[in-house]
Amino acid sequence: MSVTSPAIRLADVAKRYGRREILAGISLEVAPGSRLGLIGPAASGKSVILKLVAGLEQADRGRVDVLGTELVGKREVELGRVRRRIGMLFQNYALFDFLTVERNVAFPLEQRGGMSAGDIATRVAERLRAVGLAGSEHKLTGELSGGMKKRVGIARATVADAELVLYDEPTAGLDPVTTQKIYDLLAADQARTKATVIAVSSDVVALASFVDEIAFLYQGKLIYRGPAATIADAPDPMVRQFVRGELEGPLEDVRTEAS
Amino acid sequence: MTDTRTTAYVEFKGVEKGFAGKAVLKGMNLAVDKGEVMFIIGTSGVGKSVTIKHLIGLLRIDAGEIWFDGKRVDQLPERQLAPLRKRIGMVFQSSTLFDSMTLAENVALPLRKHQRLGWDASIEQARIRLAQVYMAEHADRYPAELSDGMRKRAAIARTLALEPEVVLFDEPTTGLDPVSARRIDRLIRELADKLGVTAIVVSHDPPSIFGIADRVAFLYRGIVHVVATPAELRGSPDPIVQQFIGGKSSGPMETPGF
Amino acid sequence: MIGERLIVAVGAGASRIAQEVGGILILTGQVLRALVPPRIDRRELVKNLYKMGNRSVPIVALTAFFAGALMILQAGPFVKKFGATSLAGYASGYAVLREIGPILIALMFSGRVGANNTAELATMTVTEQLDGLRALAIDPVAFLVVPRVIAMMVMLVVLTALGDLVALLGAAVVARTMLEVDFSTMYYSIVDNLRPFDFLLGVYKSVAFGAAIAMSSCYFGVAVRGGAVGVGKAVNAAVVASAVSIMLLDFLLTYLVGG
Amino acid sequence: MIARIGGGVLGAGRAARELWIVYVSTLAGVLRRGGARGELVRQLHAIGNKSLLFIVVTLGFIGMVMAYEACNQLGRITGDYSQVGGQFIRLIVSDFGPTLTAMMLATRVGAGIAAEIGSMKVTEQIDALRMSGVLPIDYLIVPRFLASMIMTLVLSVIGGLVMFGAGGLTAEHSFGVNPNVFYDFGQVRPRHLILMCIKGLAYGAAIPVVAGFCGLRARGSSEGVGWATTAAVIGGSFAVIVLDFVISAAALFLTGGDL
Repeated sequence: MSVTSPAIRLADVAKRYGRREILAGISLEVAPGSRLGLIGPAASGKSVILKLVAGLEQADRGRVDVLGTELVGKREVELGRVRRRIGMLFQNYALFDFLTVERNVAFPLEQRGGMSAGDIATRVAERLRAVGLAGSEHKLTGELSGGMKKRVGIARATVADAELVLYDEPTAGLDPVTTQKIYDLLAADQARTKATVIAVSSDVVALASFVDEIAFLYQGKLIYRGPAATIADAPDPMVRQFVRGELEGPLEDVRTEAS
Repeated sequence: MTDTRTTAYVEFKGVEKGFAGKAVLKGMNLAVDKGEVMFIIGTSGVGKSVTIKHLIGLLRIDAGEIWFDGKRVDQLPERQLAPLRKRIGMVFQSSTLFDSMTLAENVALPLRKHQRLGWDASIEQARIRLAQVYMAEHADRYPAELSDGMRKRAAIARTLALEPEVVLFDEPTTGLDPVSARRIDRLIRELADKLGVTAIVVSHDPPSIFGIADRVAFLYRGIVHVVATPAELRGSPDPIVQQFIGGKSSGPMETPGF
Repeated sequence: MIGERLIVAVGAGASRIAQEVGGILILTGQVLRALVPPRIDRRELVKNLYKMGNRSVPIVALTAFFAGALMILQAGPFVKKFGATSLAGYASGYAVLREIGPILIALMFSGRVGANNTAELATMTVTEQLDGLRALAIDPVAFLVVPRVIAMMVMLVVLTALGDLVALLGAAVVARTMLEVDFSTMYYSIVDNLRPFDFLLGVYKSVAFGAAIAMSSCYFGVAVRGGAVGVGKAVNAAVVASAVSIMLLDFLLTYLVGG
Repeated sequence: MIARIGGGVLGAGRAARELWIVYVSTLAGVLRRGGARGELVRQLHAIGNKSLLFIVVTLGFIGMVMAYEACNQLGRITGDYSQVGGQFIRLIVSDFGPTLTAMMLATRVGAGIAAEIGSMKVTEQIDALRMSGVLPIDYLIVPRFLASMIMTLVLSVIGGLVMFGAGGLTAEHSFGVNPNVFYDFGQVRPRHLILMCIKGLAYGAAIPVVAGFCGLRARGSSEGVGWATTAAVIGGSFAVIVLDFVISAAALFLTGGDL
């Protein structure tokens, strides 16, 4: 066990939507600066774990300890203080459609305070250059292509040099080349900030090149966790079947009730 | 250049299409033979889905010609598209099932509308179609209760209900987990082998492309850059093709969707 | 300068309204053409009749009851000042049957059923379900729009007739409790002074209101642009268009027919 | 059946409680001066200017129809039109002005706010706000709450005058009522003006809170936005009717009935 305390610790966390138990007792630890990937069939609770860690959802049972603070039971204002140390890239971008590209990226810094307008402007300009969007500062987010929206989302998630960055399906629906370009951006940023990362994705091959470890979630339980490089040959037969996309195997058709 | 005599079953000749002043297809040519599984691949944002929507008149081309079974179809008025759409089916990326109907009712809809089948007869036919896609036991469930992969299989069953000769697939495996994706691939392959259906599949999913394609058309910068079998594609010296297959971010390839 | 921007804004507004009215008329033409050889999907019609009726009865009944009560509250001072209790029924009944009943019920119907219908159609359009129908060689106007237009028109007429009766009941109850006017006086005051035509005028209006609500509701549903944001804007536009056309039609019908 | 009704009542109870929480949080937000700089001005424009034409048109028609019906009704009994104008403006100030204006605003502004906040919720922009430590109610609902209260009162005055003016034209055109007789403000007492302010502010407060509440509860994707917009229109209109009834009844009670 590393000397420093874990950046994130989930202890026997459970969460249910109506009749369905989405998470049935998840225990998980992530060391500071390390990168964990979450994979699993659709609606297996991957994104819910991200929302719990970001304090956007409350667990029904168990403890959620993020960056040294226990989130379960905290009020919205206290959660706000922890969230400011977390960057999040949402699956469908969640860009503010009433703000320009520049204002979107500047928003976290403006709300956190403690920075002059000048410093914010230079920080935002640097971030937009890093994601190759210099020159699109004054566009409204509605006018951008899917890829460009994704990059604005990345710039906004990383502008405040957060200690923890959460990625929800960062490359959903993108072709292999564009996917790799996105992961290049994520890797460059993580190398710079040494932030702890949790990334959820259904594109296992591309994800494996970005994270150190991968955890496999199935029907609300953490079935396996191991190094990303060897995920295709994982000892667990269900993980192997899932990663290799084999038709026959222990995984049966997963049913999802509408949440 | 365009020869009037055409042997291909489906053919795009010099097709051009632009949106709000931005040209997407710039003189695209493609010939598809009967009973073949033809993949149309390329990066996001290159206009793959747009291409197949022209075949059944959901979009109108700006210039060029589209031929099907020896007849030109790109100028048909809306009223005359119905017969064409019964011979060419389409499965959308978002499955487009009606949430207010069960799977059986969804699949029975085209039968009820076109084959004058009574309610019970069409439901009974629908169950047979659902069995073909291994979804018989979910016939009375509602789409919202099922996973994306299962919804996609039901959508395929509905498209098969009218026994089309050609089926268009718009990114059938995108967003699905690996296992569901391979189940869809197997279904598409079975269509062609068992039912002799011609399948035109828009995709950028390597396991699908190299798993079930007979031939692959590589769409790049508005034209068909190369048409080849998967094996030829893998061995192709073309740096752009190699970058796409390897999924490498560095290389000469432009990615409009990035 | 301000004047110039104002003119441009008014011009843009005017052209947008003209485009919308044009769109609604085109859709009306398509609906009528789909009715000529009546190929209506009976199951869709029945499903919509049930759904729209069942969903709007409670809200329309409550609205009508309050409308009746409000009319008595307005007539109250008259009755008190001139001691004309025998006129209470007539005063409130007149306004309810000819004006307030049909307008308020149509507004609530437009809000409850019209907005929901627009939202449903807009969601189907945005998720490519209309293209899905076209790909199955099924005409979306004949299959989806026509049954909904008929169902909405039939339902509004039925609800207006029922609503008027509930409104009179509301008036009688408030008259009894607040103004000590007993039920029999109210009954005779209504029956003696009001002519059947007063009731029929309200029903004629509800036919016109029904058509206006149905056509604008369906048009904005089918003509939606953009994702979830577009759905919100479409519903907003449909509700506004319905409200304006209800007032316009009420004015025309009152002047031309209301003699 | 009982379960359904029970469920409905329970659901309504929970919704009412949550709505009350949103209302209280909005008031708290006002004290904390929530909302970005300049947002109040933007909302005043969004709610005020954009609704001006809509209110003038709709209330103009209502004014004409009400005057026409009042004269028509009186014609059947006394034929003495001397009191019509005076009573009409008294009713407009004490009730129809604010109430009908608010009914229209509930349609236009309520649907607009719910559509905007609803689409932000389903595209996860609300979660993005919370990630920057921002309280959504402070940032989104407070500016709309203040702007709506101010604008509902202002538009009630404008709407009331438009109704009165249009009514006068109709009375003169169709029934030959002399404008000097019709435009008689003598009957308007200070208490009527107070009543108008109370109603205008009450409606102006209720509409954005109900709409914001519905928007924040939107779930799913585009159909969630549709639901939110529909619920806001119905909730807003219904709140206006109930508030009107409660305030009018209370005024009637306090003033011993000679309102």
